[in-house]
Amino acid sequence: MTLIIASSCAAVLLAVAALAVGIGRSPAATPTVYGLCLGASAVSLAAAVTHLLGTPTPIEATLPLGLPWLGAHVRIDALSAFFLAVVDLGAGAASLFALGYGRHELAPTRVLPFYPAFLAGMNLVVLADDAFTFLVSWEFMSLSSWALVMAHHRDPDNLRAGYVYLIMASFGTLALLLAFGLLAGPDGGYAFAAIRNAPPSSALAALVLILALIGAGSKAGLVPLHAWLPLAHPAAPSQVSALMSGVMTKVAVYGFARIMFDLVGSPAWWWSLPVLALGGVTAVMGVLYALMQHDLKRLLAYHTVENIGIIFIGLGLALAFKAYHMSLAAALALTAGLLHALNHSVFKSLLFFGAGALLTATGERDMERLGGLIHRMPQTAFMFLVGCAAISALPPLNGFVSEWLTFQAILLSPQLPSWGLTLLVPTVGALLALSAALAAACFVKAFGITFLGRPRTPVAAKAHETDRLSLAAMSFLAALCLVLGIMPGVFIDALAPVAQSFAGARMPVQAGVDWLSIVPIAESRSSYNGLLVFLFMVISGTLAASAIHRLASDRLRRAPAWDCGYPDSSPATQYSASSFAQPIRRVFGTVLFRAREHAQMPPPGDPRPARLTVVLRDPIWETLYAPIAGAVGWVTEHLNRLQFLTIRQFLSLVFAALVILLLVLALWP
Amino acid sequence: MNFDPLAAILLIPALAAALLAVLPGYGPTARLNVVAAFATFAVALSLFVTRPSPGLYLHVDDLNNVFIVLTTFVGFTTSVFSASYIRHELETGRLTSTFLRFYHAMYQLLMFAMNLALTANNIGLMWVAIELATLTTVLMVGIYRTHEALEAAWKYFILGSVGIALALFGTILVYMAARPVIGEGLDAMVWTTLAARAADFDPALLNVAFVFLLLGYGTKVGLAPLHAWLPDAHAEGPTPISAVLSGLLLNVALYALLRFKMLLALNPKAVAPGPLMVTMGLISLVFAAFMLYRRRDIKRMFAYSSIEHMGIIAFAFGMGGPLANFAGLLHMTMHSLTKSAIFFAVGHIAQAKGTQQIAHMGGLTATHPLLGWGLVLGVVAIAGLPPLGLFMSEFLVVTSTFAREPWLALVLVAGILIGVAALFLRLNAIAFGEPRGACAETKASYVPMFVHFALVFVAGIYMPPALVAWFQNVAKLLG
Amino acid sequence: MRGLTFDIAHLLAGSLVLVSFLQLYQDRLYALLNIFALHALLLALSVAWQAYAQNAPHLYLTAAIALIFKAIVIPVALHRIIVRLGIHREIEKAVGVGTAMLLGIGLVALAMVVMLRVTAEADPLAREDLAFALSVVLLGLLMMVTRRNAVSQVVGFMSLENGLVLAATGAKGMPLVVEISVAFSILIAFIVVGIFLFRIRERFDTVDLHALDRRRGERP
Amino acid sequence: MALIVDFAVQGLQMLLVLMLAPLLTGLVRKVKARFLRRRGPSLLQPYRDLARLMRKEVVLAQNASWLFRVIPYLVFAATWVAASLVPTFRTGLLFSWSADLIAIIALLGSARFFLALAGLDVGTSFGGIGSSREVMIASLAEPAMIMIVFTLALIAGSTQLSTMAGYMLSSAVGLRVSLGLAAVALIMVAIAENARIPVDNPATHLELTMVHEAMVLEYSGRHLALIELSASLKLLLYVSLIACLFAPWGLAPPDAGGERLALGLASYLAKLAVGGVLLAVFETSIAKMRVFRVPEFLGAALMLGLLATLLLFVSRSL
Repeated sequence: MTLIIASSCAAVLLAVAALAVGIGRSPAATPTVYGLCLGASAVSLAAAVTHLLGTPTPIEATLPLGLPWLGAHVRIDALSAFFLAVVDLGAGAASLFALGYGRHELAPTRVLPFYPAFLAGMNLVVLADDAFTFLVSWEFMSLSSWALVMAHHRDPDNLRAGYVYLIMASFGTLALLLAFGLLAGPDGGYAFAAIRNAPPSSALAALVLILALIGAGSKAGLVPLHAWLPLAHPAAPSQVSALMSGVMTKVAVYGFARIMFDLVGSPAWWWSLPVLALGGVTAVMGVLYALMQHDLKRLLAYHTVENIGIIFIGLGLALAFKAYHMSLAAALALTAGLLHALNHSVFKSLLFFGAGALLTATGERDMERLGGLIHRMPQTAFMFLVGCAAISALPPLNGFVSEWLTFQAILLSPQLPSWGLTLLVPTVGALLALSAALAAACFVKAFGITFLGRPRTPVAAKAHETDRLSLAAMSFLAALCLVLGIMPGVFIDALAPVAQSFAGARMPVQAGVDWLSIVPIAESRSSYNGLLVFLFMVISGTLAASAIHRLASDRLRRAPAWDCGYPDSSPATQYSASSFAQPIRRVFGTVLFRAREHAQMPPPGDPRPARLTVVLRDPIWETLYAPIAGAVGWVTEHLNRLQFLTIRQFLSLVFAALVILLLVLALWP
Repeated sequence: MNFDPLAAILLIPALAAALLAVLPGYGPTARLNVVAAFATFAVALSLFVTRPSPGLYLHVDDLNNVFIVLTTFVGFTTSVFSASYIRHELETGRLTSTFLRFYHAMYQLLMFAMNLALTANNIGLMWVAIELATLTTVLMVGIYRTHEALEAAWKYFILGSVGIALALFGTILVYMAARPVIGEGLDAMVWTTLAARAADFDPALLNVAFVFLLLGYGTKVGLAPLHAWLPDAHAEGPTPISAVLSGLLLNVALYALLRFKMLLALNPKAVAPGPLMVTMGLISLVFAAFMLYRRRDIKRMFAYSSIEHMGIIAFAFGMGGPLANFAGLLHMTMHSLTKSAIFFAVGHIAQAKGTQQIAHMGGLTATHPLLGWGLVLGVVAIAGLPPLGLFMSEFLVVTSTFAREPWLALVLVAGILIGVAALFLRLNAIAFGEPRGACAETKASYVPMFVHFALVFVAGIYMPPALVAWFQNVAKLLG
Repeated sequence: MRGLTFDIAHLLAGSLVLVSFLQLYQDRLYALLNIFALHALLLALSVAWQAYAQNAPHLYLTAAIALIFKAIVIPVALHRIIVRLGIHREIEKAVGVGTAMLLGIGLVALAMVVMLRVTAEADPLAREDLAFALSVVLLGLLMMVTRRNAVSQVVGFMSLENGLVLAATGAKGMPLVVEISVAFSILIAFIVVGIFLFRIRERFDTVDLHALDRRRGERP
Repeated sequence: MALIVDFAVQGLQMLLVLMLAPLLTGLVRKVKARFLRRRGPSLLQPYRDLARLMRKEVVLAQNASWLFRVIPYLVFAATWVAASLVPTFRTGLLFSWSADLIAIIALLGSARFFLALAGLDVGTSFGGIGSSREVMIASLAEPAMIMIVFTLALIAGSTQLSTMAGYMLSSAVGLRVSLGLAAVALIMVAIAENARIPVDNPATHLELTMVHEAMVLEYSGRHLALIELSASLKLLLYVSLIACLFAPWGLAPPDAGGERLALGLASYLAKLAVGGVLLAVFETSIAKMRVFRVPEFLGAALMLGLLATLLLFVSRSL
């Protein structure tokens, strides 16, 4: 039943896409399309959640599509139900947001047809149960999102973004293609069921692991395969950026989880090494990149990279524990990872919506040209603040819960018997802690520079609050951030079936624990209660406020800023995004990004302003991507001469081929 | 008298060619061209139901049946496209009416030659047919009488002739190999008998024969390093001919190659033809993929992409096995549909822009939405991205290969990726960004293009069981 | 009788190879044409001999074509063209005569090796003939590759094709031989006319293929 | 009944920390002054300051947003909750399980997060300096703190402060290298977190050297009072944290009777006094370092923490 609903929702979305091609130009198109998308994803979400909360036994079906002799297998089990929920939650929110935001779209005909197709693609990936269907949906998802990235194609940057995105997407797909080729074997058992029954040998499984890391990792944005992500996500319209960052990366995580936890059979302990290492590196690199940005949407995109790192740390730990049959710990780690996936999709969508609202209000993505928006658009500011707090892992919001769980999982790792892990895991923990702290710093910057202070440009000064529907979408997600934060037990229990079937055990039932607090292992060991913390803070805060206002003064006077007595100067004297990041840039950037600051001081008496130029270099692009591009260029350069030979020379090529083949024959045994 | 479809699909084009050679005037001739092509297609469809028994000269089996239908179908759609295309050429005066007559006659003659080559049950006849096809296309490539056109035609002609010569030598050798077993005379050149007795042939002779046939027909297929004629011929000839060349003639030559491969496969002692084809396929794929980057002429670029795909197909057949062969056949079909559709789009684009130089095109999706998006669709399809048909074949090739020959699969994947990167690099410039270059309106005929795309799309997600059954039979035949 | 037919056929075929070498050696156009005429003549003789040996009368037709068309018409026509177009009388070579010769010998050896692997059941006549034919083909191709100007390339192509006809006639009872030789004659006629046409229509200064390559779609 | 007692104790703890915090600050100031041969203000001076500030009117910068006015309460609330969850004189507080050590650190983190925002709100350059340097320090101090937590948690097998303290009290814990490393690291972090010399100087208003003070430069009146109070709460928190982790003697167990509680209280006061004095001694005996030396200082702390954890992992897996 659930399966039928889910797949029919996907079908509906495809139909909507076709419809959008037809009615794209009419003014009614925008509300119609997004409305339908909202409906479809809401239904699908409901179906997924009911399936997850009810006893989720896998449901399978086969459609007469796809590979002729195989058919298109679709299946819904705990894992896919959970990710289906994540996908459709994000999709619903995005559609709601787009109902308002989409009205400002300049090129609706380039967005409307592909948006539903994108949603459908993501839904289908989660539902697919054979290699062909999976890859078709996977690449279909990439393709439609590529089209959305190209929506504003007149901007050369977007062109480049789309190009890099498409290449990386095809690269990832090809890697997955190879992985499934290994799993399916020479006589093509492409159905997941067949693969489950015949798990590969350990050597092959290692190859599968690498290919899956490349394939799913490039889509999820694991360093060093993240290069496309910060280009493509900001280029798309904001509701799409939210989907790509918040949801599509989760679909990639799903792909990885599906392969590594389900298809390849029982893991070996060292599989977790690359996953953990990449996860840790990704988390820190992502946030450091983000700190160097002053384009708001790009900053958010880089934070997606960071959070993907955190999620992969969770998955890697789960693999390690699972390899040693420490089921409880594996369940904890897996739950932590998946819960963080859910949390991230919530607050990252929220943040991208906020960025979109700013974009419509000011037409600016560059933080250096914003500021003081909290006065002009207070509601958006509040929602964005909630998002920032959540992603910075501040209690009592949801980001903290999943990171806390991840820490708890790390604290279980000394029981792992293998040396490599015992040395790696604490390091990864340190990286995780570092990335969390840096994330907080980065979002102080993001919110402070954008919304606080004084407007840096006229457009920022004349911004206006965004429309109701967008606000509704944002407040919905903001509320969700709080709910996920103060009653995580519910969601952990919802994730139990996933852990049960893929980690071998489930975390202790949280529903029983009083005061809604969560206890990963045992109460004496560790526990956390978001609700109480929240109540505590509210109570003590209000207590203090009321007490002070009643007993002491509540008088207030507005005056120019004190600023150590300096006269009120122009907004230009405020800290800018890059100046805010300067200390951290000096600490981390000098080595990592070879950051150089050149200050040009005009001689005394010269009225010219002093200039400070900061040069940052992207180590990964320079060491990995640039050389490859260079090599291809070199080869083409040299091969291209073959286009300009004379006929005689072409003939001699033929002649040479003939002689060589004859020689082969002559020397044939 | 009873109706013989086999004769019909040969006679209709032949008669049409004769008629068109004498009839003047644009309107009627173009219409007649379309009608004749359609009639041929209709008759070819009837082959699915009534299949005549093989004779000494002609025969139909699962393998060529599909190809005949495909050829006649693409021939028909192309004739529709060429009607609108040629009208524009006449209006702009690039073609004169005398050449028009010539053009239509040659078109039908080409159809005749290809049908003959496909239906031939006799290696000699097949050779003659392919030579005929080559000569007609040579003449059509040179039809614009520009320096470049003549030069392309000349190059095509010389290389083609050498290819023909080599192919003939191979054919003679096959006969020599067959004669001691089958006996002198025509029987020793008849497919059906050859296939029946291939096991007893002299392996050494067969080997040499296959080398010559591979190079001879491989020149027609455009496998590197025998490809030299192909890009220029595509670039300089009229676009309908480029469509037919890429979509059909390459297939026909490959079909001939496959026949002989089957022959060798049937003989246990002969060298396995697979490795040779795999090698040439990979060389063509990687080479063409790299060559795609520096192309400035849009038609030449897609010509190279044809080489690339011929490489993939040759690779698939070289790998052999039910999956790979199935993939190869599917890829052949999908490629000819897609590539001809792309050339339909490109033809109109070149007319709208008044040039074939990519540098003078840009933002087509903004200026000519249908053409632009058509091209995007085509490139997406040809790049092997789902949900279009080529993805299925590439999926099968790559997955089935990687489990058997990982390294080959890696090369294959690398080649494909490089090609995709190149194609989209150019697509970005052509279809997106700020509009560039002249922007004339064209009375384009979009129907053939989108019909092809529709077929490719459907095949990508759903294939009719009958077709699958055919392909699987053939895949078994190919071993 | 058997031995004699074999020896004569063998002799003719062998001398064809020899003449191919002569062509390879030659560096004057007129002389080249004359030698090609000789080549064609020898072909005609050997075809005729095959016709007699296999008593297949239709082969006489092929022989006649070879004699008239290749030994007389084409050389004369090319002669005319050379005069009309005022082509340089000596042949530009891409590869020196010595190396060309060496390559040629290597090719003949290769042909022998490849062909002699054929099992002996195939009658020796066919086998030897094939070996010679293959060498002629390869030498013709070598000539096309090592010569720079069109006339000598045409000559090369024609001697290649002579090799084919030799092979075809050597294959006992092979059908369509006549048709094939006709088809090829047409092909060659096309080539010759093509050269001529370019001169008329397109004012290329020379038919040296280099000139054709000068006009290229896309120089970088 | 027991529940009521627990409630009472929890409430007592909350009040206690709130009341003692300024006293500790006062003590430190007094002792420092003594070392500098000044008489220094009385121990109660901080209370007077707070009272005075409370009564004063707030002077708010013109373009200060609502956030600017909310933040002091947020900061205070977060810090107070955090401080009231650290066992001071009795383990197993009623709500201690509602937040373990990691959560407490995160609470302090959120306090800092909002304070840094406040620094940016008015849009002056000094606020900016303060915030950006504060987050830079925090971005190194927090991971170091987490590493310390790892070490302790791995030793005690829990992140629950009560359990940890209980374990530290028990004889199971021997003398461990990693414990020592962790202690050192914790002290370094505490100094940084509380903006003490040598990282920052709570008493200065020299623009280019100040961090914390620059952030709160625009605050006045009751807002400033709250922030000062939370600052001293934080100091108290860290001292009691160190106390209950590394000097848990005298801590009353959950099921303690009146006299054990009294003992615990007394020992707690003693510890506070000692801590304050030591801090003062340390501060007077060292010079403030340049801002860009701070990362090295904290990096050292981070490395110590990581080293401690690694040692532990290795020794565990032996």
